[in-house]
Amino acid sequence: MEAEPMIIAPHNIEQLREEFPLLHQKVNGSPLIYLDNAATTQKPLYVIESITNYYTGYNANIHRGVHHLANLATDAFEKARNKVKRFISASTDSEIIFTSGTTDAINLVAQTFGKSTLQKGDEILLSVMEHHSNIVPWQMVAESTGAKIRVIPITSSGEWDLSALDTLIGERTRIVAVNHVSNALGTINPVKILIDKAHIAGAKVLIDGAQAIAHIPVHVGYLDCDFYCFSGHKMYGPTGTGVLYGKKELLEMMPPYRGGGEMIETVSFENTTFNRLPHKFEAGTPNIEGVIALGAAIEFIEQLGWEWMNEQEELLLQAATEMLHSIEGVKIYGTSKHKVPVVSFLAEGIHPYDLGTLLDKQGIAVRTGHHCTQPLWDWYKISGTLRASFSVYNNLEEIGIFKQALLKAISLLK
Amino acid sequence: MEAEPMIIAPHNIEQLREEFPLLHQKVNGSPLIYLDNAATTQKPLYVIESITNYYTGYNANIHRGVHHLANLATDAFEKARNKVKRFISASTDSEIIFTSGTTDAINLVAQTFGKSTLQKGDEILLSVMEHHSNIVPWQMVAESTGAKIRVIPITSSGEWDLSALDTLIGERTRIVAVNHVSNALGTINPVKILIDKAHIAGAKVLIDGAQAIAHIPVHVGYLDCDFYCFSGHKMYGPTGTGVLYGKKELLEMMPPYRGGGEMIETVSFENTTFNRLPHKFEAGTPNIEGVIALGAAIEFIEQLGWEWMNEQEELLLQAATEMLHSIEGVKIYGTSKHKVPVVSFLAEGIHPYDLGTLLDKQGIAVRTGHHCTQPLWDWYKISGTLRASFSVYNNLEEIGIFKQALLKAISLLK
Amino acid sequence: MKMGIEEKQQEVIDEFGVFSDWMQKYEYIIELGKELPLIDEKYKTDDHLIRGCQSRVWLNAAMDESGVILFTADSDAIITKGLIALVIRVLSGEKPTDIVGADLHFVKDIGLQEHLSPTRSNGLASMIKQMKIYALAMGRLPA
Amino acid sequence: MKMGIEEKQQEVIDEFGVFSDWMQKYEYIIELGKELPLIDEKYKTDDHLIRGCQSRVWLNAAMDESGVILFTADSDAIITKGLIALVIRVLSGEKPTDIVGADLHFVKDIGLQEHLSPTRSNGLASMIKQMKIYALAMGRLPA
Ligand SMILES: Cc1ncc(COP(=O)(O)O)c(C=O)c1O
Ligand SMILES: Cc1ncc(COP(=O)(O)O)c(C=O)c1O
Repeated sequence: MEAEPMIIAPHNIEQLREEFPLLHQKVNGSPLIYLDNAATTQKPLYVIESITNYYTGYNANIHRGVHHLANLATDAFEKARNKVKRFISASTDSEIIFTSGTTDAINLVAQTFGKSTLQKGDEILLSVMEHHSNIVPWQMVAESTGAKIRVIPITSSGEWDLSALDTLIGERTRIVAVNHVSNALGTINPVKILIDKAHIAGAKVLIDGAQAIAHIPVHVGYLDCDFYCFSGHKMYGPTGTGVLYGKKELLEMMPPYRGGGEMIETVSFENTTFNRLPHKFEAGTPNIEGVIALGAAIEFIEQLGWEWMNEQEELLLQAATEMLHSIEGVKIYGTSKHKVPVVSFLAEGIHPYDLGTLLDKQGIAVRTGHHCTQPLWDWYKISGTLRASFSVYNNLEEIGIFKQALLKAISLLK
Repeated sequence: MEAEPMIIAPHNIEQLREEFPLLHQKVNGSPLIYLDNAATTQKPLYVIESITNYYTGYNANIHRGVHHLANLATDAFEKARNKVKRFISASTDSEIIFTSGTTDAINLVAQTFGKSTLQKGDEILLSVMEHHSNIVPWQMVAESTGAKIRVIPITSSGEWDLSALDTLIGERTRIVAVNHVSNALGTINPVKILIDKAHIAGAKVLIDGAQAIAHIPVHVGYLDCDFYCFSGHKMYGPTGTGVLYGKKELLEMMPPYRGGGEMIETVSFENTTFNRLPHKFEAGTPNIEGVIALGAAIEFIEQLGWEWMNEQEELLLQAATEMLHSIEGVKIYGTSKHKVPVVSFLAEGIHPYDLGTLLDKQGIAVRTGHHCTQPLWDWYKISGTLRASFSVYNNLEEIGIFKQALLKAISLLK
Repeated sequence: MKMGIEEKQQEVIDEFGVFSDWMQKYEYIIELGKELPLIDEKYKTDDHLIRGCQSRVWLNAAMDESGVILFTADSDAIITKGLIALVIRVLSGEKPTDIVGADLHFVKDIGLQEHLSPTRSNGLASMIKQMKIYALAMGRLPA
Repeated sequence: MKMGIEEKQQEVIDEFGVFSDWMQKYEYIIELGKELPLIDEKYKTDDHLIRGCQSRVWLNAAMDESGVILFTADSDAIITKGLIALVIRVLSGEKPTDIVGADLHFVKDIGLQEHLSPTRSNGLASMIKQMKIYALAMGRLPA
């Protein structure tokens, strides 16, 4: 098996689609066209089978078990941690904390690092285009510590207004928390510049990588970010999984988050001592199945390879963008040169909900609404958009059908 | 399908075992005998297939989606909530909060209800036999609020010493947090008596039901507990899932726990408002797959029925107890009349690790060590035990083989 | 003679009976959405907004001298508005007790049950719930 | 002549070669566990305890005049103790640099690799790691 790797991710769209059983169905009488990948991706057989294999072969609770199944499960779980480490180029496995998702990971940092270091008047810097999951945790910790939130503005093309940085980052800036890629606009943000500036000012930086992790190579060592968070379900992996990467020296000094089994060294009613990293932050039985399947998802992505994926996704993005431009009255939100294959748009005079409903009637799944970025839409003075988001298994034919469906829906609604 | 229900849980052990593919394997050359069910149960095909069906049929991110798959997934997710509600007889779906496990659920209550109500000098009442997951979260909130922890002692048979209650529950008692069933001893605790006493004193009660939920019918309405917590993976369901039941009026007044998508109503940098129950406590994308599979596990248990399950489990408990009593030098810890099928024991002069290792060599999976209840073993003045824990798919033949294996291991180690 | 809730539902079902595909149905709903008499602007406030919907829905209820409830509503999404128009047509002008007890089977019968899923965030289910709450409250007022 | 690490490993492998099943192997390991010269009681402290094991393992290292490291150890579990005895036999009395560089393939060769899994909590892997850390530290001391 090691010698001749199984082909789990063929470099051919039609063959690749065969690996995703869900895609082959009709919705409301038409073949499904799934363009809601930024909400969650579909799962390849390789990932689904890793779950079945676990439950039919070696399901057991992990760590501290002396029996065979417990050892198999523990080894698989820790191997998955090692795969994550390699995938994002962290320096040690101890820097990889498994969480239930990006939201959980950000809350962990806000409630431990944030709560223990922020003081009244300190500043947390976010951007206008953050997801609610990277806003509300900071609002909560700001409220309890007296810290203030400042916000990086954007330009009309949906990019950070970097000219504002010098007045926004100052000596009171303690934490900068921004997304790597915007889920609402698709913009790939220049996080490296921000990280370096923040570090010069003495602030720590958390990157919300929920939307980056399936689309661009992430190298936490190069980025030099202090924390990096993402979810398994947006990268061909299962729901209920997530990762918090943190620099070891920060994780070491942070107080624990959840208390319970696994994260302790010894417990007595008088005195409890905590376990080493990464276990210190992993209280209770983890999502063993999910973590193992997340490891499988990483293997899947690695086999596809960034080069091939990026090529496909660039084609899709260009085609979708041109297609939308060709329809009168359609406006795209988010027109940065650096984007993942996400297009957010509105058709003049038409409510996104109406358009989304009529697309669904034609088998096309897009997302409508605020996409959990209300402050961004407040800035644009709209209440939301339609968002079509693509994955490697989408193809140009689907974009053609999407166009016809859009035209039909718009003509019905006009 | 509604008319003639599929048989997913036959009332015949051999047929039932066919539903659990993992059981049919050899370990170290001998047929696997899995007696580590208190750590995690194995999963029936019905549960495993519910996961496969989800990922191959209707995987999508839930709530707020206008498209077909999102509606299917949302419906299935919310149906699972309704199944949980029915299963534990809560009064409304809003009282069912999905978490990543028991540990997560207890931390949620400690950090919201606990943190917002405890004051310096207030008391939290636990028992000696609590799992670390029901100790450490309270130690953490005690430390940050100045509350004190008091502890219900036990008798040598492993039961609460109820005579101590009147001096332990007083006007400073705010929270009582105890397990329904001890994972280390198997004792079914008389929680109803404690709940009523606590309520008279004005305290709120959290029941850690991690070990009860797969073995005894739980009726939160009858118990009148304020919170009830359990994990999916200990009840034939998947890892990464758990439930917090809370009385609606308490959940309403509690501050939110994690911030993020889903748990908000509106977000702006100036003012964020929170969503209604149960969503207020479910930030971010939940473990959709896991929750749906937890619903399947509940159907599985309901089809087995408590009567049949309890009969089987009682047989297993009696046989295992007699078997251990018949071996010289073996001592059982936890000898209450009211027990689930769990036996914790030591063989004189033999370290549990040694015995566990030699049992594993013979295909028998038991757990050894402190089982995350160090304070309990401190009380017994030992450092841990071997624990054999049974499920409905275990049979008497396995107990016979277990005996022979034990005798062989003991003779090797003497 | 005035039609009751049941007759009005039947009328809607008959009207939809002539459509052979989703497009015709939606064209009609969209038409209805365009026709819906707008709610008085003064009711388009947060008080009258129905929570948890993707499209915004405002609803107002008033009781006339004869003891029946008159509903007016609006939405910023036209499909939602069309669906609302159907519900209003069926429930508006009825007595509180009839509204509270009504079983709105027509939504399912015309093949739009997907819009009634309580987890669907289009507001139709929430609006019907709100209408029944109004009816319940108004039924208790002295006529 | 004194045997080196490699020869000692080969000796252990040969000894285990005669056993045909796990029972004989474990009988032997248990025998070794019973024989292991105990560690001096004064070293059975938390300082000498190896973390993260199900069984407790105490380890002490001392350098003698000739520049080799002598290990003594104990465990409350007899199988662990027997395994430790094998490792000590192979590594004790060797020079720091040899210990640091040693590849302990014998554990795998005699079919006990399961005890080496870093996630297994029996302490063997942790103990070997700790022995190498001692050797590294002591190798830097003036001889
Ligand atoms: C009594 C008890 N409470 C809490 C827990 C923690 O459950 P989980 O690890 O699923 O969070 C366990 C599981 O070992 C338990 O047995
Ligand atoms: C940019 C961004 N951050 C955070 C999240 C939250 O991720 P999850 O819901 O998996 O916790 C999302 C997902 O919608 C996202 O797109």
